[in-house]
Amino acid sequence: MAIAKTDIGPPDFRQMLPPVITKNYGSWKYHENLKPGVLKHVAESGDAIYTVRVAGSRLVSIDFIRDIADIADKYCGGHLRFTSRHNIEFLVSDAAMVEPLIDELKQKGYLIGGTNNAISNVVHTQGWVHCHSAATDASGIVKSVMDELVPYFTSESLPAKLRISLACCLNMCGAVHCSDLAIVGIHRKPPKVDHERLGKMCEIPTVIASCPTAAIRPNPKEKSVTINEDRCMYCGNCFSVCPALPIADALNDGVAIFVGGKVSNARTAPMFSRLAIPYLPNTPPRWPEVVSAVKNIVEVYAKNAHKGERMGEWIERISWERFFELTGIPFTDKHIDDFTHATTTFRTTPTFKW
Amino acid sequence: MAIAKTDIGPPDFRQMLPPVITKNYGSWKYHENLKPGVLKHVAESGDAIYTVRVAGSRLVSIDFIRDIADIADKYCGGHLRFTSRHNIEFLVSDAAMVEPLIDELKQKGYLIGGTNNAISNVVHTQGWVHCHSAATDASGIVKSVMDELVPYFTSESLPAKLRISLACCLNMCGAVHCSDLAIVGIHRKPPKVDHERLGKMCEIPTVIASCPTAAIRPNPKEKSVTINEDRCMYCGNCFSVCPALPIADALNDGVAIFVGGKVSNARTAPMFSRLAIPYLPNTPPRWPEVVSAVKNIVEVYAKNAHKGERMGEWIERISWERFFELTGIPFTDKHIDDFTHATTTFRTTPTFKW
Amino acid sequence: MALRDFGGQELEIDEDGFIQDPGQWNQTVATVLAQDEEVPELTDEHWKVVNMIREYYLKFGIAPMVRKVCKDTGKDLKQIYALFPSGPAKGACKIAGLPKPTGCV
Amino acid sequence: MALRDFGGQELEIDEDGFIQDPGQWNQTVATVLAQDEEVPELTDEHWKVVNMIREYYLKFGIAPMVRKVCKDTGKDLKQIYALFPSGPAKGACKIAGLPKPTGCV
Amino acid sequence: MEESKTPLLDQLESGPWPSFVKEMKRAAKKSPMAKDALGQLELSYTEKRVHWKHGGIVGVRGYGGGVIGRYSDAPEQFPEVRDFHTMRVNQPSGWFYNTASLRTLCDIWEKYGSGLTNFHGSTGDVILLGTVTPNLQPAFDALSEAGFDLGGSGSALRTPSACVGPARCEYACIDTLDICNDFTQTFQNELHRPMWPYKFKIKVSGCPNDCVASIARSDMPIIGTWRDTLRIDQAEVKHYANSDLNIRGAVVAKCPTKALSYDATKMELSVQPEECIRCMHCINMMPKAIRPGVEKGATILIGGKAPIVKGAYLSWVLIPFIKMEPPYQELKDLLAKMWDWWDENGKTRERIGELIDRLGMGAFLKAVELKPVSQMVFRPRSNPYYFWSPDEIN
Amino acid sequence: MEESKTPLLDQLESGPWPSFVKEMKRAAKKSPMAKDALGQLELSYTEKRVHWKHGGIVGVRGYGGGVIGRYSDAPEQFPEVRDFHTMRVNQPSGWFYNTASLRTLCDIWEKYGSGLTNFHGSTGDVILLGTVTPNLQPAFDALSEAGFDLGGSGSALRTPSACVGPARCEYACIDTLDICNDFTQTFQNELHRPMWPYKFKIKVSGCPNDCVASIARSDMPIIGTWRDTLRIDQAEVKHYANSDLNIRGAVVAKCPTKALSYDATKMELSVQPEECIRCMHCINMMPKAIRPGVEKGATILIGGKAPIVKGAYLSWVLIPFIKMEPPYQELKDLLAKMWDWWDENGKTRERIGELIDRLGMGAFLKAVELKPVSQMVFRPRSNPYYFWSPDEIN
Ligand code: SRM
Ligand code: SRM
Ligand code: SRM
Ligand code: SRM
Ligand code: SF4
Ligand code: SF4
Ligand code: SF4
Ligand code: SF4
Ligand code: SF4
Ligand code: SF4
Ligand code: SF4
Ligand code: SF4
Repeated sequence: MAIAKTDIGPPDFRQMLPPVITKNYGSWKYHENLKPGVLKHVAESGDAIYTVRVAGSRLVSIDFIRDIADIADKYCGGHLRFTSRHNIEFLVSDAAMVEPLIDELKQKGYLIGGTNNAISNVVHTQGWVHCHSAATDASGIVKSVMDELVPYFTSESLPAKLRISLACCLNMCGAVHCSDLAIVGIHRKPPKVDHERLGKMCEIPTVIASCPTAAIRPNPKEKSVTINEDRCMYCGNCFSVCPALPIADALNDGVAIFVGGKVSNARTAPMFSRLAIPYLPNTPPRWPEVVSAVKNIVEVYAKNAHKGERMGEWIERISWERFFELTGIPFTDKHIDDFTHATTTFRTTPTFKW
Repeated sequence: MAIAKTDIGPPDFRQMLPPVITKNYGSWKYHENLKPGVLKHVAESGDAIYTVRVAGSRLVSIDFIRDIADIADKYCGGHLRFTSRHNIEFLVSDAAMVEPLIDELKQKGYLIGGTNNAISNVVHTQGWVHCHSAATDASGIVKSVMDELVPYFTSESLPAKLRISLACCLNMCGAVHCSDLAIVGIHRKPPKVDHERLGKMCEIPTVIASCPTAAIRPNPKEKSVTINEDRCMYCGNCFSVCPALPIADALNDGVAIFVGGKVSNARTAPMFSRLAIPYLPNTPPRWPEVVSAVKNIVEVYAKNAHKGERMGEWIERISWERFFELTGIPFTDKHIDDFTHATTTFRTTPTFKW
Repeated sequence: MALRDFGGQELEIDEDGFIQDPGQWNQTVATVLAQDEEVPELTDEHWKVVNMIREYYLKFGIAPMVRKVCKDTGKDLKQIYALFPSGPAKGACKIAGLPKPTGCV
Repeated sequence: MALRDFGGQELEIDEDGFIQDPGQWNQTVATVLAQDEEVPELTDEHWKVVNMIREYYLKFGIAPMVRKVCKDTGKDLKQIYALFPSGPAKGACKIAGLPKPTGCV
Repeated sequence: MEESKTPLLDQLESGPWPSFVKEMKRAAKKSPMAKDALGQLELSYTEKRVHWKHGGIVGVRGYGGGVIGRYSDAPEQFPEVRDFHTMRVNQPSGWFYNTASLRTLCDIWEKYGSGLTNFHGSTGDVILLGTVTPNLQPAFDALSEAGFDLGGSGSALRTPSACVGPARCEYACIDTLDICNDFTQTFQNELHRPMWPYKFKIKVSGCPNDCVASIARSDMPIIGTWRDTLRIDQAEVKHYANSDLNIRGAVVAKCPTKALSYDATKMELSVQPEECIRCMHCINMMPKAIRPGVEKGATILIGGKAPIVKGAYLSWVLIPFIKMEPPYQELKDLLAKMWDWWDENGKTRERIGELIDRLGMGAFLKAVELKPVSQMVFRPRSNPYYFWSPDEIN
Repeated sequence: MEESKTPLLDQLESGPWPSFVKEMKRAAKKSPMAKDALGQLELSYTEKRVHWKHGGIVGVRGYGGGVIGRYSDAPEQFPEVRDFHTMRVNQPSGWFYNTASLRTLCDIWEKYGSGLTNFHGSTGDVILLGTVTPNLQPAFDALSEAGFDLGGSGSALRTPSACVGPARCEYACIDTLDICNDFTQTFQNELHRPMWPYKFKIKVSGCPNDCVASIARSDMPIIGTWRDTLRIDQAEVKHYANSDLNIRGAVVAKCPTKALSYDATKMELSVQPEECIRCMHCINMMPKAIRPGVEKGATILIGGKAPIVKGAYLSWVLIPFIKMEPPYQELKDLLAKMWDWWDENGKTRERIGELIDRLGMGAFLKAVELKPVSQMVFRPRSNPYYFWSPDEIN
C-alpha cells in the first residue's frame, strides 16, 4: 500500500499575503490606531495597509468562514488573517474600502475592536465541546463573560490592554497562566480509582509518576494504585494518563479565577497570574457568578489603575493585600501557596499594607 | 546528690542600666550622630546619653574585659554594653566625659567608629579556634580584611551601611546569608566515608536524611553508607551528624564570597546575599586573595552606588550582569542556581543589560 | 465494550481496537491486530519490534520510549514507520497488546 | 581511643565515655556507665527508659526523639532529668549504649 | 411548533458577542455529526459534566500524530458522535490566508467532517472539529492534495507559530514568518512522528512585545530584539511633544531602567544606550519617533510550559543574542543537541524545562555546549550549594 | 632570643584592627590551656586545616545543654586542650553590663577556664572559651552563685536576644529588653533541656530596622511596629529643609510606596497613612521630625534560619500586628501551640520553618489556630494546586 503524500508542511505564507504586504515586507515604518479595531500601518515606501479587526468566536462553522471569505473578497482582494487571539483581521489595501467594509461589518453584526487598551478576544479551549478532560465548558463562559464586557472590546477605555483567557482544566491549554485575568476549570475531589480497569488499561509506574504531590502509591493487591486523598489537589494529571481514574464530578467541579499575569516585556518582565477566587460553581448556561466576579475585577481595575498600567503592574504597585480589599474578594487558606516554591511567596518583611 | 541551683536565667538587665537610662527608659526622643562612632540620644525629659562605640575583636581575654571595665568605671559610672555586631559601647551620662573618654581610647589604640554609613564590625564565628566543622579560620580573615578596611570603620563615607559577616562553614553561624558582603568557608570535595567507624558511631537513617541533595544511600554490605559523589556539593551536613564522614581537605577548602544581602526593612525588604566569588584559597595568615577581593567589591560599590543605597539595592538597580562587569568578577556555571528554587532565579524575559 | 474474535478467542476491545486486557495477548491476537494497522504480514523484523515492546512492558510496566525502541531494535524512526505505517504507539504497541497509550496527544 | 573495663569486658570508649560499639552493650555496661552519670543505682524506672531507648535504636537505627521517650515511658521531661541528671542524651542514651548524639549543640 | 431540544444552549444565542451556538446550529443544519455534537453539549449543560471519553488513538498513515481521537460516552443517544475526532491542520505562518485556500478547507471539511472548526486552536493549528475514523485518511489525502498538512500532537514537535512580524509590524526585528515556516518545514519528521519524552513547542515573536506569548506558551521562544541602540527621530519627538502625550510621565518615567531623559525645552529625548534593556515600552508609546536599533537578531529562551506537572514555567534566557539569518543553521544545530539530551535523559511526560530543573541548568549547558553568561539569570544563587568538577580541584 | 613558636599568627598582631592574637597571647601568659590553644591554632595555620575533633557531649547536672564539648585531635602535642569545652553564658538582655558583673565573669573564668572569651557569640551568649571536663560543674556552680546561668544549645530554645530598644533608642515600639528577659525566664526549661526536633531561636527588634537581624537569624522574630500613622513634626521638617538634607531626593523619592509628599514652598511633609508600610526609611532619615505612630505593637514572624538543610529562610509574617504587653500571654500560648505541633510532626534536625515548608503553611495555621490573612504573603499562589477540606465540598 502506497504511503500518502506526507510531510509537505503548511502552505507557504508568501502565497497568502496581499500584494501591498509582499511589496513592503519588512519595511513598515509606523502605525496609527485610527479608531478601536482599525489600524493603519505605513511603510517606508509610503504605502499603507489598513486592518479592521473583528471578534471571532473561534468555534465557527465552515459557513462562517465562507461568509468572511466573501467579505474579504469584496473589500480585501481576497486577503485576511487571524490573530494570535483568534480575532479576524481584514487586510485592506485600498483606503477607500475601509469605511464601506466597516459599514457592512457593523450592519451584519460583527464586532469591531480589540485593539490597544481594550479587552481583546478571550483565548480559550475546548471545554465540553470536545475534550474529555474538561472541568467546565469553555465557549459558554466566554460568550457569557464577553456579552457583558463587549463595551471594553469595542472601545479602548481601559488603563491598558486586558487579556482574558480561559482553560477548562489545569492542563491550561489556553496557557492562561500569564493572563491579566484567567478563568480555569477545576476539580475539587480526588479521582475515583477503578481498580478493575486500572491494572489493565494503565501503566502503573506512569500513573504514579504523574502525580505532582506524590499522592499515588502502588496497590499490588489490587494490581492497581491507591490515592492518598489528603495529598491530592485534584489536578487531574493522573486521569490524563489513565482513564480508570475519572475525576469529573458535577457537584464539585467549577471555576477558579487568577489575575495579574502578563507576557509582554514592556516596562516589567512577564508575570504569572495569581489566585484571586479559588472556586465558583458551574452554572450553565450563563455562569452568572463567574460573569459578575470577572466584571467586578475589571471594573475595580478600570477605576483604580494608573493609565498605562497592566492588571499585574497595578496590583504589584498597590499590593495584593490592597487588591483583595478593593475587590472585596476574601483571602483564604487557598491563596497561600503550598506547592514547590511556596516559601518564595511568603512575606519576609514586616512591611505591608492594611 | 543535690541538684545545683538551676534555671535562674540571666541577670535582669535592669540592674545593668546606667541611671540616665533607667530614668528615661522608653522615652527617647531623637538621636544625633556627633561624629563617627559617637552618638547622642536625647530623651523627652531633655536628658542625654552619649555613646562611644569601639571596635571589638570579639575573641578577647578576660584581661581585655577588665581593661574596658576600668575605662567604663572611669568615664561611664561603670556602665557599658556590647552591640549586636560585637562592638563595645561606652555609655556616657556626663557630656563632659565624652571627649576625655575619646582621648583615652584613641591614645590606647582603640578604634572608634562603626556608626551610620560605615563598615561596622564583622560578625563572625569560631573557625579553627574552636569549631570542628571549620573550612577556614574566622578571626584571622576578619583581622586581615579589617586591617585593610579600617578607614571605612572610622569614617562614614560609604553610600550606606555595609555589613560584612563571616562564617567558617556552610552552617553559617554568623547568619551571613543576609549580609551586604559575606565571607563563607567552603569545602570542595565530598566527605570520605570511614566505613569501619560509621556503622558504630553514627545513626545511618540520620546520615541519609541529612543530605540536602539525597546523595547518600545506605550501604548494607558495609553496614555503612555510600555517597554519590556527583550529587555531593560538600555542604558538610552529613559530617555534622556523623564524625565518620570527615570532609575537611587542606588542599581544597577555602572561601566563597556572597554579596547584596540585607535585613533591615528600610526602603526594601530583607534580601539574601548572592554568590559573587565561588572560591578563593585558604592562604593564612593574611588571606591576601580574600582581602583584595573584598576590597575591590567595596570600592566598586563605594564609587558607583547612589547615596543611601545598600549594596543589594545598588546591584538590583544596576543589574547583576552589570555588577559582574564592574567588579571584573567572572560569571561561571557556579553562579547559576541548581538547588530547590533555582528556576525562580532564571531570567524569564529577553530584557537585560550587556 | 465491544467483543472481537481473535482466531476463536473472544476478547474485549475498545473503540480504537486495542485489546482491553494485556494479559490475554498472544501471537494470534497480534496477527489479527496487525491487519487493522496495515501490516498484512508480521515478518521477523516486525516481531523484533513487537517482542521488544512486549518484553519491556512486562518488565517495567510501561511502554518503552520511542528512542529506546529504536536503540534496542537497531532501527530508526523511519524504518519503524515503514514497518508500522500507523507508528510505534498506535501500530506497534497495539499489536504488542499493550494498554492504549494515553496522555499527551 | 581509650579502653575501659566493664566488669571484666574491655571496651573502647571515647573521650566522653560513650562506648564505641553499640553492639557490645549489655546490662553490666549500663550499670558501670550509670555511675559516671550520677545514677548510683539503675532502678526499674531507669530501666524502663533505658530499655525503651535501646529497643527503639535497635529497631529504627536512630535514637528516639525526646517527645517519644516521654510518651512511651509515660514520664515528663522533669522526671527524666530526675532519673538521669545529665539528661536523656548524655545520660540515658549513654547508659543505653547508643552512639554519641551529634549535630546540633 | 416543535419544542427546542437545546433550551439551555439557546440562551447563548442572544447577546452581542458572536455566538458559538449559532455556529453549531448552522453546522447542524447540514451535518448530523454537528447536530449530535450540539445535542451532547446540551446534555453536558444539563448535567454539568463532560460526555467525552478519555483519549482515543487514531491517525493517518505514516504519521504518529495530528489527529485527536475522541468518542462519546453516550453513543446510543448520540450515535453520530460515537467517533468525533479532531484533525489539526498546520496553519500558514502568521495565520495569513487567501480566500481560495480557506474555501478549499471548508469544502474538504464539508465533505469529510462535521463542518465545525476552530480558527484557530491554542497552539495555532486550524482545528477541524469532529469526524469519524473512516474519514480520517480520505480527509488527510484531500488536505495534502490541496497543499495542507497536519500539525503536531503527542510527544512531538508541535506546530510552531509566529506573530504577524515583518508582514505588518514595524517592530519586527526578525523574519518571524520565515523562521516559523522554515523550522516547520525542516522538522516535518519531528512534527509528525512523536518520539520524545513529551511535547516541544516553538513560537516566534518579532520583538519583546511577544504577541504570540511565546515566553509562556512555548518550550523554545524565539524573540526578536536588537544589540545596539534604539533610534530616535527628534523631529517626531517634537510632534509627540505637541500632541497630548505626556512624554515625561507616560514614557520617560515608566522606563524600567531610567535610561531615558527628556529635555522639555528642546523637546528632545535621549537614551543612555547601555542602560536600555529593550523592553519596548518607549517604542510602543511613540512608534513614529522611536524604533529598534539596526543590529537585529533574537534572544532564544528555553523551558516555558503550562502547570502540569511541576508547575508552570516562563521560559529562561538561553542565548542572549543571535543573528537570525536563513537557514538558521546554528539554532537548528542547537535544537538537535537539546532534543538529543532531552530524549536521552527525560522521563516520559517530562518537558525539557522540567528536565533542566531536575538535572540543573549547568548540566544542560554543558551538554548543549553553551557558555554560562550572567544574562541567563535575574540574579545568582543565594544558596552555597554548588558543584566542582574533578578538573577544577586538587 | 627564643624563636617564636607562632610565626604565622604573629603576623596578625600588627595592623590597626584589634588583634585576637594579642588577646590569645595575653591569656596564654596566665593559662596553659590558652597557650596550647594558641599553639594548636598555629598548627592549623600551617596545615590549613582544623584540629578539633567532632562533637563532644559534656554538660552540667540537670541541664541538657549550655556546654559545647570539644577535644583536640592532637592531644599529645597540645595536652592542655585535650578537652577544651565552651560554656555559653546567657547575656543580660541588650548586652548591658555593669563593670562589677563583668569582673565577676572574668574572675570565674580565670579560675576555671582558659581566660579566653567571646563577647559575644553569634546567638548572643557570652562565650567562655575552653575548659576541661572536671571544671564544668564547678564553673557552673560559681556562675549561678553569681547570678548567671547558661544559655541554650542543642535541640532546645536558644538564648533569646534583643536590640537595645527602649533603653537607648527612640524608635523602639516595644520593650525589647523586657520581652527578651521575660521570655527567657518563662522558658528556662525549654532552654536548658533540649527536647525538640532541633533548635529554636527568638530575637526581638524594637522596630523594622531590625538591629538584631531577627528576620534572618531567628525562628521567631518579634519586630516592633505600629498600627496607625507615623507622626510628623512640621517644625522639625523645616529645620531639615534648611539643613543640607535633600528631602525630596533622599527621603520622599525613596519611600517604597510613594506615601510621602513634600511641599517645598511650605516646607511641609505629609504622608498618606494607608500607603505607608512602616519601612522606617523616612524616620531614619529625619529622626527629629518623624516618628512611629502611637498604637504600638509587634509583627510576629516565623521560620528564619541558616542554609542547612533545605536552604536559608527569611522569616515569614505570621501575625501582622499584636500588642506586646506583659506577661505577653497570647504570644506565649501561641508559642506553646507551635512547639507542640513542631515537636509532634518534625523530623530530627528539622527547623520549624522547614516543617512548615514541608507540610504547608495552611496546615500549620490550622494547627496553631491562626486565620490566613493577605499580609502573610507577598502575593498569592500562581499554581492552581490547592486543597479542599471535606466540609467545603459536596
Ligand atoms: C495582531 C497581533 C499579532 C498577531 O500576530 O496576531 C498583535 C498586533 C499588535 N500588537 Fe500585540 N498583537 C497581538 C497579540 C499580543 C499579545 C498576545 C496575547 O494577547 O495573547 C501580547 C502579549 C500580551 C500580554 O502581555 O499579556 C501583545 C502585546 C503587545 C504590546 C505590549 C503591551 C503592554 O504594554 O504590555 C504591544 C505594545 C502596545 O500595545 O503598545 C503590542 C502592540 C501591537 C501592535 C501595535 C504592533 C504593531 O505595531 O503593529 C499591533 C496592533 C496592536 C493592537 O491590537 O492594538 N502588542 N500583543 C495580536 C493581536 C491579538 C488580538 O487579536 O488581540
Ligand atoms: C547598636 C545597635 C543595636 C544593638 O542593640 O546593638 C544599633 C543601633 C542603631 N541602629 Fe541599627 N544597630 C545595630 C545593628 C543593626 C543591624 C544588625 C546587623 O548589622 O547585624 C542592622 C541591620 C543591617 C542590615 O540591614 O543588614 C541595623 C540596621 C539599622 C538601620 C537600617 C539601615 C538601612 O538603611 O538599611 C538603621 C537606620 C539608619 O541607619 O539610618 C539603624 C539605626 C540605628 C540607630 C540610629 C537607632 C537609634 O536611633 O539609636 C542606632 C545607631 C546606629 C548607628 O550605628 O549609627 N540600624 N542595625 C547595633 C549596632 C551594631 C554595630 O555594632 O554596628
Ligand atoms: C486543541 C487545544 C485546545 C484548543 O481548544 O485550542 C488543546 C487540546 C488538548 N490539550 Fe492542550 N491543547 C491546545 C493547546 C495547548 C496549549 C497552548 C499552546 O500550545 O500555546 C498548552 C499550554 C502550553 C504548553 O504546552 O505548556 C497546552 C497544554 C496541554 C497540557 C499540559 C502540558 C504541560 O506540560 O503542562 C496537556 C496535558 C497532556 O499533554 O496530557 C494538554 C492536553 C490536551 C488534550 C490532548 C487533552 C489530553 O489530556 O489528552 C486536549 C485535547 C482536546 C480535544 O479533545 O480537542 N494540553 N495545550 C490546543 C491545541 C490546538 C492546536 O493544535 O492549535
Ligand atoms: C558559637 C557559635 C558561633 C560563634 O562563634 O559565635 C556557634 C557555633 C556552632 N554552631 Fe552555630 N553557632 C552560633 C550561632 C549560630 C547562628 C547565629 C544566630 O544564632 O544568630 C546560626 C544561624 C542562625 C540559625 O540558627 O539558623 C547558627 C547556625 C548553626 C547551624 C545551622 C542551623 C541551620 O538550621 O541551618 C549549625 C549546624 C547544626 O546545628 O548542626 C550550627 C552548629 C554549630 C556548632 C555547634 C557546630 C556543630 O556542627 O556542632 C558550632 C560549635 C562551635 C564551637 O565549637 O564553638 N550552627 N549558629 C554561635 C553561638 C554562640 C552563642 O550562643 O551566642
Ligand atoms: S484545558 Fe484541559 S479540558 Fe480544556 S482543552 Fe485543554 S486539556 Fe482539554
Ligand atoms: S488528581 Fe492530581 S494530585 Fe490527585 S492523585 Fe491525581 S495526579 Fe495526584
Ligand atoms: S560556621 Fe561552621 S565552622 Fe564556623 S562556628 Fe559555625 S559550625 Fe563551626
Ligand atoms: S557533604 Fe552534604 S551534599 Fe555531600 S554527602 Fe554530605 S550531606 Fe550530602
Ligand atoms: S511581537 Fe513585536 S513584531 Fe511581532 S506583532 Fe507584536 S509588536 Fe509586532
Ligand atoms: S526600550 Fe524600554 S528600557 Fe529601553 S529606553 Fe525604552 S523604555 Fe527604557
Ligand atoms: S531595631 Fe529599631 S528600636 Fe531596635 S535599636 Fe534598631 S532602630 Fe532602635
Ligand atoms: S516609613 Fe517607609 S513607607 Fe512609611 S512613609 Fe516613611 S518611607 Fe514611606
